Amino acid sequence: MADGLDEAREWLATMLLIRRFEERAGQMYAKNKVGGFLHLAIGEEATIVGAVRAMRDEDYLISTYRSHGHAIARGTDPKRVMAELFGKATGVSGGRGGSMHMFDGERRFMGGYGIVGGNLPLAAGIAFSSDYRETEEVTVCVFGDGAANQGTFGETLNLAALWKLPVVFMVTNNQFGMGTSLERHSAQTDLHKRGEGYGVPGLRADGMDVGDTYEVMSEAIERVRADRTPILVEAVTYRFAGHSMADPEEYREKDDVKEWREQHDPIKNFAEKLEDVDLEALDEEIGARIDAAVEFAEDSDFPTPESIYDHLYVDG
Amino acid sequence: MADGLDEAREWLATMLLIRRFEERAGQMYAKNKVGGFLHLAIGEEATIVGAVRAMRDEDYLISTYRSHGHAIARGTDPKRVMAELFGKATGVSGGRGGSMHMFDGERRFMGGYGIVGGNLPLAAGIAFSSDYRETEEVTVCVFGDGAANQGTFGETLNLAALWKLPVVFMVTNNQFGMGTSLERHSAQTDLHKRGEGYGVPGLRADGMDVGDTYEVMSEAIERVRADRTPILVEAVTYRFAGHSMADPEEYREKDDVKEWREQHDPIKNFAEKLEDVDLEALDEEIGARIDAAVEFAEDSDFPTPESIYDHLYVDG
Amino acid sequence: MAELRYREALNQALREELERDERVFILGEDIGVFQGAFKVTDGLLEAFGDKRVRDTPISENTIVGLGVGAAMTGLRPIVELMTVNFSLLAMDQIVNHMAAIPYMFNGQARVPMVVRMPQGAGHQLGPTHSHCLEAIYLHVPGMLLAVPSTPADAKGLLKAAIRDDNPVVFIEHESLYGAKGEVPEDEDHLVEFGQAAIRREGTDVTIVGISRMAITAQEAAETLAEEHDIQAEVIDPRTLRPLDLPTILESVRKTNRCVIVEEGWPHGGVGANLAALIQEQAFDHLDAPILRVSGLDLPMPYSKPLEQLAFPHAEQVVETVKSLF
Amino acid sequence: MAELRYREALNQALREELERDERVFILGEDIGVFQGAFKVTDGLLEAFGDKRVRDTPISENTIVGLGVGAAMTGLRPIVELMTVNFSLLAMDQIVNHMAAIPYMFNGQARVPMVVRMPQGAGHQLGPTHSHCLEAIYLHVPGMLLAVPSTPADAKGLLKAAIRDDNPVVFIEHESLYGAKGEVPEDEDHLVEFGQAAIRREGTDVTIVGISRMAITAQEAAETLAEEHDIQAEVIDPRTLRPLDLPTILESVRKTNRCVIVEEGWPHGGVGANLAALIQEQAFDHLDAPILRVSGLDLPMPYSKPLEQLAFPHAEQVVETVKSLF
Ligand SMILES: Cc1ncc(C[n+]2csc(CCOP(=O)(O)OP(=O)(O)O)c2C)c(N)n1
Ligand SMILES: Cc1ncc(C[n+]2csc(CCOP(=O)(O)OP(=O)(O)O)c2C)c(N)n1
Ligand SMILES: [Mg+2]
Ligand SMILES: [Mg+2]
Repeated sequence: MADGLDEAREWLATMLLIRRFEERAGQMYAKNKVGGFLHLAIGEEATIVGAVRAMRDEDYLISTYRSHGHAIARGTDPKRVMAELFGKATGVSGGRGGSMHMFDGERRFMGGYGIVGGNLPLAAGIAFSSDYRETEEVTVCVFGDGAANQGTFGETLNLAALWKLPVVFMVTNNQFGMGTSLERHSAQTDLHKRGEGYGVPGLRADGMDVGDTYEVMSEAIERVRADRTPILVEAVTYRFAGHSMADPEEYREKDDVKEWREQHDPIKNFAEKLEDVDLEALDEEIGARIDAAVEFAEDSDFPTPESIYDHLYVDG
Repeated sequence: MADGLDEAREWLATMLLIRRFEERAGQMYAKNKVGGFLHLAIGEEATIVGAVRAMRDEDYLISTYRSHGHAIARGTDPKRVMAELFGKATGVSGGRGGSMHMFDGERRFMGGYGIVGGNLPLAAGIAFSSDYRETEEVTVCVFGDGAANQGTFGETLNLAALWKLPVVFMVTNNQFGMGTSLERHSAQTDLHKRGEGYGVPGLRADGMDVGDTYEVMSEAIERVRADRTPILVEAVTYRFAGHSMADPEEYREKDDVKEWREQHDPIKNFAEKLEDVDLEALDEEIGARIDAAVEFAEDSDFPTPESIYDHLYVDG
Repeated sequence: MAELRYREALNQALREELERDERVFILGEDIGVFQGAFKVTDGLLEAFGDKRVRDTPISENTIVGLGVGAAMTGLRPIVELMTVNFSLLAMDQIVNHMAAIPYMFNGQARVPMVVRMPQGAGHQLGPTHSHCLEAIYLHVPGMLLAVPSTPADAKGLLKAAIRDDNPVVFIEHESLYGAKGEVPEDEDHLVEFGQAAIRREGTDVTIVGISRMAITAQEAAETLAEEHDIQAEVIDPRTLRPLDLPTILESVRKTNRCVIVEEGWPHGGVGANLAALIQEQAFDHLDAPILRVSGLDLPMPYSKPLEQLAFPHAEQVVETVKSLF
Repeated sequence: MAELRYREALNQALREELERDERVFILGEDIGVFQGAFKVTDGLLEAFGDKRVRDTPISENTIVGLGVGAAMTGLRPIVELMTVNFSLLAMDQIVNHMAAIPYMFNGQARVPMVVRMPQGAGHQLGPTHSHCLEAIYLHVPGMLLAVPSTPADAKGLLKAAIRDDNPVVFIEHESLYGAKGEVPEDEDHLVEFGQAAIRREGTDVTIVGISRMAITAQEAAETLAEEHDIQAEVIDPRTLRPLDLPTILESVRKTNRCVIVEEGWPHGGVGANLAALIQEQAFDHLDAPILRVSGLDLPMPYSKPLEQLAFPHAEQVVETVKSLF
């Protein structure tokens, strides 16, 4: 659990910030301000904040196409995340990446990736580099339940265990890969057990509970930091919205979603546990930040046509 | 174990046939009659014969680039295997495939494949087809310890377990992937446990004992036939020769190889267990067959230049 | 004739072939319960059940390989990959297995299967989801390659692909899924592989358009005729393997000028290949160099104004053609 | 100058760069204890230890991706893939990650790494082990591409590749590993990317040879001079990205004829790309079509006589050049 009330309040505030950011991003998508695919993490905020708060500044985070929240939790200004969604030059990836490809090197957020399972090998490489450079850094690699079926999962877990790489593999098990439910895509549905065959021990966290996620991730990260050998953490959660904005959600019962939203909302439930939280005031403050983010995104310029080849190659 | 002495003698004869075939193939390679890479299965004969004899005629076998023995055990005339090594039109693959790409569709030997790990998805497809066509066929998919580190391993095992495909995954654990020993390439060295995380139970066989391999494979194949759900069998063995003919074998101790050859030879040891086996007479008979195979290969024609595009496409 | 969308035409082709031949089945990510990421397989699970229409885990290489194994033993799989970008994960099964097996085993095994996938930019999907990779598939012998640009071709080519005994890579275009067109209702409406379509006749220049760019080429041709008095002949090769080079050459021998329009990257693209072939075989008929209009030589940027710059539009085709006169 | 084999020159480059820069490390299958499938990394494990020279499991996609992650955080990995054929398994990490990351993250991350691998036919390795795939890599923006044909270039280009801040695909040729040549001993001997080498001067025809085919082109040129009184200029581009097109164009403007020789498949090959570029930019200087000599359009057969037919030899180049006169 959080050390103190202030810390807990910060978690709550960050979860709410992510929630409101995602909601607004969805609205901006509906208004055609945002293009492409937009994958929201509504419902999954506890997995994000619980994990990121268990990390040190010098640790590395790497995620998927569903990573606005990861950037924000890591400290990236929501303005720059929103500007990226708008495709503006002031966006975290200069408008080149969009929603699926956020990056903030300064905060060691090593990116969101559009290829399912593509970030696992990269995470192993980052962890390898931490060891090579003889640092204490740990890498946290976030991916989905569906991604656990990609070949990179087995390849990377074996390699990380063999080479004793300091990486925590965190599977955000939201119980669906797009429209395919966990039991329709995985024979073994206890995903934290999937690493055992490769020599990677597993832990399970309640991904709807930021405190539990924090604790399990802290344990994992600190064990990895000490032992320099990987752990697989499964955070069980639920995505309240569609897979992306283009999802009619015919593959699951409306009632299930309703129940999860009502009974298991990670923000509402956590707020109820805390005393002395003025959720309304907090929400207002956050609303103002989001407004500012939208305004910033709106006011920023698109990249110029002349800049189109910038950064493709390093010259000289 | 074998039902009777005749059966046991047939196993012995087939193992010896494979051994002598491989030895002669090596000689032919040294004489430049055979090109490319030549991977011999000397030492691994019990894994081949034990597995193949546990199969029914209608079952499918699929293997790797180390598969002369698989073809021979399945009933392919050694003449046609040797002719393939010579690159002749009479070879099992018409000279197009060579040592690494044998195929005998009539005997449901669905091929040797040069890409490590490449045959696992194919095996799943063949098994899928058996179910689709509502047959009782089982597919046996043979691959190496090194191949268990390819992405296709995890992908295919998950899929096979999820779809309950009738396939036995048989990892011929000869303890090396080229020059990399098992413990240097796999964090989990008990390879039969690797499938558990994917919902595929594992069995282990002594791959130096044709009887034990036969029993374990029979159990696996018949369970799979009945339950229509995959099993992973690890057959622990040792390759007596180099990885291929081009291998100076500096990665392992000469003494280890010597000990394995002397103590664990699957043919010598099995012959000793049988009574009334005239190994010399058998060897002579086999020698004559191999001579005939070489003669056949030697006398056969190369494919004609005009045939070079044959079979690339089906026309009409 | 019925007016259908490209997506519907594909759906109809799948439906009819599933109906016609028991050996045909479809597998892919989210093609069943979810009805397909682009809804091409809409309704098929309900109609044919999960024996014939299979949702798979996210394992591109293995689902293609599974198709290959099934095809080798007598079935006729259709594998859907969600986009061509993800097919890079399946490249080993496509090139080293699907395309090679018939040849390397001397015809003992056949691989009658289709790998379907959409490609293309225009929806701001950014640098991992927007590419056109037909040039990579064109490079590989042992399989056929289709790039339909109209609903009628989508249907007729897909049906022909499913009935073909060779492996076929079938590349659709995301931006065309909603496009409408007349489609023959005949259940045996097939479009033969290796037959280019002349979309517009003309005498002044030949424009060859690949995949969606066949449409862009037509637009450009209209503008050229209306505004610049240039009569362009527009050719859509429809399949790149086999390629109907004779039709293209005949046109170039008449027009003496040629522009090729493709959405993919310029280096080693389809356009380069066509330019090489045309200048080899119609050298004396060329009054000007063969020019290419292609996507820009970079990963596709997300930002809308940049993305719009990064793939060809009719204007650029018009400008390029004009530069030849 | 020292006389070294191509393999030894590469080994020296690796050794010197490992020595020079602590951030450089090598990873790959059997590169350490086994000393490399083709012995290019011979002795490096002993000299540098297993921190710097790492044997990996057989997991092509992941070892390339591991290199990418390490490069993004400041290291300079060299990944060896055993042959280019197996790189098809790593295509996703190469194209969607290695090449795309610098651009898609707007330059915040750099990927200074080298993927080395040999290609080529001639040793009867059959249909899964013999191909030349430089055309596929040429197609992809965001990375550089080298195809050295001599020991000196092998060394100088590899050193330059390791020092470059861009990702580099470095394609060696299996049949050249034993070839000998003079190699500068200077530890800073670099061959700049984007500088073609004129291997032989001539006035009658330009022959461009890719990878090993640069050697074949030279052989052909000698025969043409001796037996047919044709003086060929032979150009080895050495790197395909960046491509030294100006040197090629200058030559073609002088000779007015051009033949491109490559070992890979003909459709969408490097030769097609060069032909397209040359006719675009030197159209008026061409007296004849640009011709290509390439590998045959099929998976490589194992059988020796077929294999020998399936990739180009000097004779075919001679015949092709003669057909231009
Ligand atoms: C290689 C690849 N295949 C398919 C896709 C399309 N796709 C995007 S997200 C997704 C589902 C992933 O599910 P999961 O890993 O559980 O993550 P979630 O979306 O639930 O966060 C799919 C199939 C892709 N982006 N990359
Ligand atoms: C994808 C791929 N990578 C690398 C190779 C080169 N190679 C051939 S065999 C081999 C070792 C395989 O070891 P294992 O699976 O244990 O089989 P074994 O050779 O021991 O029978 C390697 C690395 C290959 N053929 N294919
Ligand atoms: Mg999920
Ligand atoms: Mg082995």
